[in-house]
Amino acid sequence: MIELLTTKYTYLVVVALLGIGAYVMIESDNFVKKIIGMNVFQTGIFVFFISSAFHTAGRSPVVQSGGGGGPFVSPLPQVLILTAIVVGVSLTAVALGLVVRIYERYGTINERTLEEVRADE
Amino acid sequence: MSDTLLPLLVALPLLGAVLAVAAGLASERAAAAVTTLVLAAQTGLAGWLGSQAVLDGPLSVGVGGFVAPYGIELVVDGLSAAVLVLVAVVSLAVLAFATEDAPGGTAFYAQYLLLVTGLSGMAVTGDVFNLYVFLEITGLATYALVASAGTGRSAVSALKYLLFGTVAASLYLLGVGYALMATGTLNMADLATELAAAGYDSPLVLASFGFIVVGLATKTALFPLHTWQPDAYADAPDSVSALIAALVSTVAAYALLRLIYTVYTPAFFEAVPVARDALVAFAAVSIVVGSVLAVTQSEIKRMLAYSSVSQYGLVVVGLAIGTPAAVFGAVVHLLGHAIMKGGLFVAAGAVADLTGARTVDEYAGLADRFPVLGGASAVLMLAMVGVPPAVGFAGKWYIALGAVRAGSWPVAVVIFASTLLTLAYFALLVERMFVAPASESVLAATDGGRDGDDDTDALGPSPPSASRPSRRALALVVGAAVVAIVLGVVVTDLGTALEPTIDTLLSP
Amino acid sequence: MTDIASLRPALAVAVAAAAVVPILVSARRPNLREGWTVLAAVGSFALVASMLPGALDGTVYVADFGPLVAGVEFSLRADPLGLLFATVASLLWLVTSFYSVGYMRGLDEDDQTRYFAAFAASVAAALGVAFAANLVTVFVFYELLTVATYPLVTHDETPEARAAGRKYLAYTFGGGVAVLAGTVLVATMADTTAFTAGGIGALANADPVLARVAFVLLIGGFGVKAALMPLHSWLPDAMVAPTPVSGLLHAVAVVKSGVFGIARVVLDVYGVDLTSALGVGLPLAIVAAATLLIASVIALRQDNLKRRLAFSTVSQLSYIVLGIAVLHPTSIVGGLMHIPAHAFMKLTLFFTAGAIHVETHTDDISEMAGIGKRMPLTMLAFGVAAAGMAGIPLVAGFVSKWYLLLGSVGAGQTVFAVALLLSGVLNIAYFWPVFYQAFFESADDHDAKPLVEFSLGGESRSLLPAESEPDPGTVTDGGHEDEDDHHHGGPPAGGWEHRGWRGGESTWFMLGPILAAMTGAVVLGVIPGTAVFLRLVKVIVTAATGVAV
Amino acid sequence: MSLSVPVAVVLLFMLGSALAAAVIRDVVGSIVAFAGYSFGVAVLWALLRAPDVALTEAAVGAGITTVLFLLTLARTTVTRSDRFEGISLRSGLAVVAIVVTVGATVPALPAVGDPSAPILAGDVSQYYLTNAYDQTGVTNVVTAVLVGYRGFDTLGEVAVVFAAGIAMLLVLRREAFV
Repeated sequence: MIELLTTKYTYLVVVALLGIGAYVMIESDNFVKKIIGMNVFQTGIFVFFISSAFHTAGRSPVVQSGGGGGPFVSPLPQVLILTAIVVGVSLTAVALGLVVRIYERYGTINERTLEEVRADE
Repeated sequence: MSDTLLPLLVALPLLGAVLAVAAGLASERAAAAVTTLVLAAQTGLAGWLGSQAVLDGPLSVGVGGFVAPYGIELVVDGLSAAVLVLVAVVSLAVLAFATEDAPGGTAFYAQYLLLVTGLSGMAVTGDVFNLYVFLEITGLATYALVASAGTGRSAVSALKYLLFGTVAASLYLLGVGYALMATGTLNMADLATELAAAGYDSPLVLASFGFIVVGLATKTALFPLHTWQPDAYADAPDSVSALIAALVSTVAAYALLRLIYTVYTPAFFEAVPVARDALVAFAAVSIVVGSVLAVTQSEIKRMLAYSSVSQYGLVVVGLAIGTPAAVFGAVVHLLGHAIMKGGLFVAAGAVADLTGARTVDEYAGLADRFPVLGGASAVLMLAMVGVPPAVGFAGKWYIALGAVRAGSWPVAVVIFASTLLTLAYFALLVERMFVAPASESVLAATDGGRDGDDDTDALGPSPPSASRPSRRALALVVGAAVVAIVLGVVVTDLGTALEPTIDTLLSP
Repeated sequence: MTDIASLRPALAVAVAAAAVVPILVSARRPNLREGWTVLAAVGSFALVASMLPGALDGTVYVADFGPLVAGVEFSLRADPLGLLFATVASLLWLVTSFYSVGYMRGLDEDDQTRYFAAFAASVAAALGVAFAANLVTVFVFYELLTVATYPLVTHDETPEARAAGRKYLAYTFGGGVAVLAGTVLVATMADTTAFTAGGIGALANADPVLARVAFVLLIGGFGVKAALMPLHSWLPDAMVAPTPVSGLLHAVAVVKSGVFGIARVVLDVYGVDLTSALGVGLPLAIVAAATLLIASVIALRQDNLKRRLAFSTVSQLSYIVLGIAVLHPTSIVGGLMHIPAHAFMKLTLFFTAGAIHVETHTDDISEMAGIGKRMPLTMLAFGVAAAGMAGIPLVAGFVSKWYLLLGSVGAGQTVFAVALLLSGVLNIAYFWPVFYQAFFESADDHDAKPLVEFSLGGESRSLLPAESEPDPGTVTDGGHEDEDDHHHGGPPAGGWEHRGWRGGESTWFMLGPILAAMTGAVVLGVIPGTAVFLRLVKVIVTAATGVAV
Repeated sequence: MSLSVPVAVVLLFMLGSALAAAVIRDVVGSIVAFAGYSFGVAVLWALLRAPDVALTEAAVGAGITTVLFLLTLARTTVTRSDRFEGISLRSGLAVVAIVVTVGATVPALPAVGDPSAPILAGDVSQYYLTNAYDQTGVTNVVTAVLVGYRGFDTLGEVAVVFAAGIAMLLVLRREAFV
């Protein structure tokens, strides 16, 4: 257990972040908070990738010709996450746009209130 | 030489979306025209490249001259060719209906093309992370198109879909992360060898498989991960329902097939039989529960949506069983379901435009008033039930044959029973349409009606204006019915065309 | 046997199927529409008949259309067994076409176009079942037959008809699923589903348990349409359909497609020897024997004439199944011979029931006292056909039952012979009262029927409505007011009027077909060897069992 | 690398702020906590030698996303509350399911910073490090891979942003386009 804590620490945090994200998405009845939960969930996965790229003695991957100057951390997961972050923010933007739309329509961003409003429709 | 044109399959609709926005500055009709032209070109391109892939073997290219596994590889084999052509043809066909049914607007057309971009990208990519990117493009476009109905209801459904879809895609991404962690590579072909080297029973490989399957199964809408889907289908504009019901889950299921057999390979199932059994059981439950839920629906579009839950269960059962016959059956049913379900959603949209009828009860007497529309819908429904010689039968035959050959008896029973389960909800609708007294909305849509005792003019202004189905919608529904039958008749030719691909996929 | 490539089997199916289009197109011109029906019926009968001489000489016409699914050809093959069924179906379709015109117009029914179109489609599917060269092709047409007959069952569009339609779909599609499952099993075990006289060789080497399961699935699946008990209950309910439908489809085409399927499975898929070796023939024979007895007893209790006929059908179909299941060459001859025999007789009976309905709106036997005065020719035909059903000589039923008896005794299964004789008695018991009612009783002095009402000795009472009551049922021509009220039949005040023997009782559109079908039944009974069917049956049995009968 | 003090502190800060964002019912408070969390993530990535990603996360995650959240609040409604979220059976089960399934794989993961892990030692990463400069002329391998080797992903990324923009038009400015 101690060994787990000292060598796999970021992954343990990832597990916690995924749990927290899922919890908020299910538990909160406020759409904005659900979207916060979604973001926490996603960044949890990003942390997973970036941790996997880490090299204890590595430097950030800025190289000279022929790849000298290492060792480096792996550039690949970092590239993926750069893309994924942009995807994530795009999704967040659209989700929030939908929330605004729902508010314009129903006057609420609360899931439970919304259900009551729609039941009266 | 045609290899180098593969990126065009993605670039063309993407560029088209930009062009559509530009044209939209001039007029909305210009945007629609650009969209039509782009999709026609896409159909031609997909058809040409697809036929090349089927005739001369798989095409592949490293984008930008960077070779796999370092660059991103695009691959078109028989299977992706079939999906590409399906995407292009269906989106072009549904566009004909969308231009008269959907909210329209430049943004709508641009988003429509972006959806095609995402779907085509998913079909052609040979890289698991690249697949994630296209999965998200597809997702974003779909959420927006669902919400384009403009109603509050559609916005809520779209948001629900977005939350589910994002979690699903994130789980897929997590699965990719595990695979990357185990192998250090992202190229599908490369992953296949590296995963074998890492050992199929390694916890990392198992976790990657589990997360990828759960993620894609959510996108495919298998029970119990389907809960976003009925709302999304029901609340989207009718043409969008037709488009996404025909394509979005279909391509997700294709991705599942692609990953299972190209990346994990049949050897994975050999090494970890419990993975296969779990997937089969999961899908079998989906078949049964989806049908039961479909029977309990009163709204047509929701019924069709739950029907999809059940039908994709059948597809996934086929691909999980993994004998050549079953996998071919899954592919046939995947393509056939897209055609049939797309046609049925167009029919539902046309009926709603015509009569305002949206529930099973309101469909009563429909076929008497609109015999061609009703007849073609009935053909599609019976095809879905699996009445030969339509394509629904062909898919079911191969999947069942595969299940029996594999000796999976309980699954075989579920597959056979699925006929009756499907019948349970479609027979009800056929009966309403053909042999029940006309409902008020149907009566209102026609002048007086045969019985003549209801003076429909007295019912006041009825929402629908047209008294006959639009020619385009009618052509689409009839066309879908014809294609569903023709596809069933030529299924062996399809089998010959896809045989090398499936053999390659399933060779250990 | 020599196979000859020929489009004729396919054309026979295609002509009937293609008729759907002109029928739908000429919806507004009834005479033209019915012209198409008759034309198609003549055409497909001519095509079928043209293949008969060849079939007797051992020529088989085959139309091959390439693969349907991998390893299975979509192929139509006019072998003797197929021709037997096809000849019956197409010939009787022609007869029924005329009758349909009389019946539908006589009742001024709605949706006549849909009716005639679905009818043509049903016959096309039945012919497809007859000519299908393998199990998968049979399945294709078997399912299409279900679909095509559905609109006919629900024709009335009443809640009752819709309920019957639902039941019909559930039962027959359920049967279809079983057939499909059995077919898949056979395809897996034998790598082929093509019919082979004497059975598919590879099946003999298959796992016997699987082979039995497949047998049960196939027989169970076809047994639904063949109305084997306990899978029969859709059939009596389906009697809400118009009478020509009950007559041709629910006595000839649809139910016979089930029986025919069983014959195919026993003779051409498993073969007599393997069926016997697997020990599945005897249970099937027991089910059939039980069905024929129980259904006869139930028939006794039915007052509605069409329902009584329906249970009679259930019973008679089991004769055929029993004959096949006994697995003795002679009994198989009897069973197969009963396919045309029963078809002609039962069609006659249904036609008479329909004629009574059209002319007098009477459906219940208890209201038919003395109706022989009103409809003498019709009821005479009824009597002849009923006699044949009971197995009285000179009518078709006698010939087939004779072979059945011989076969059962020959196979050493005398118990089935006893069942057959007992059922003959029951047949008389449920048909005789009808005939007796019609000719020997009158509306104002009639005996209660002891076997129906269980009041021994009977009692005399009058059926006539009280004089003061205005009678809604006195409708012999002109429209009828209310379809749902089926108690408006029965004799008019003052009893049935007397009509002559020269056709005054009805239109020749109905009388002609009735007499034609009756004549067919008699011809089959008097000169079975000259009429083509018995020769055909003997060719079939010789090929299937290797024993010349 | 075994756990260093700065990393431990950042991780704890992340966990704390994420938890705060989760349980605070007050939406504004939750957004503030989330912004803090994003900032923590950015710092963690800087510590893990991913400066480009850290910078993007600081700008996009902590910056743009927070602004978007606040803009949304401005256009909708602010729910103030001084209570905390509860826990239901549904969310409890989901959390347990995720923690158990993902947690079960943690022991099998290579240790953080283990140079022999396939991602680091694998052919693909090493190929990038060795050849990126020669083939693309860019010293930052992350950039080289982003726009070169995996340029197609980046095209897709652009498409995502484009799609999001169009989506906003469809969702919010519908009236202007119909």
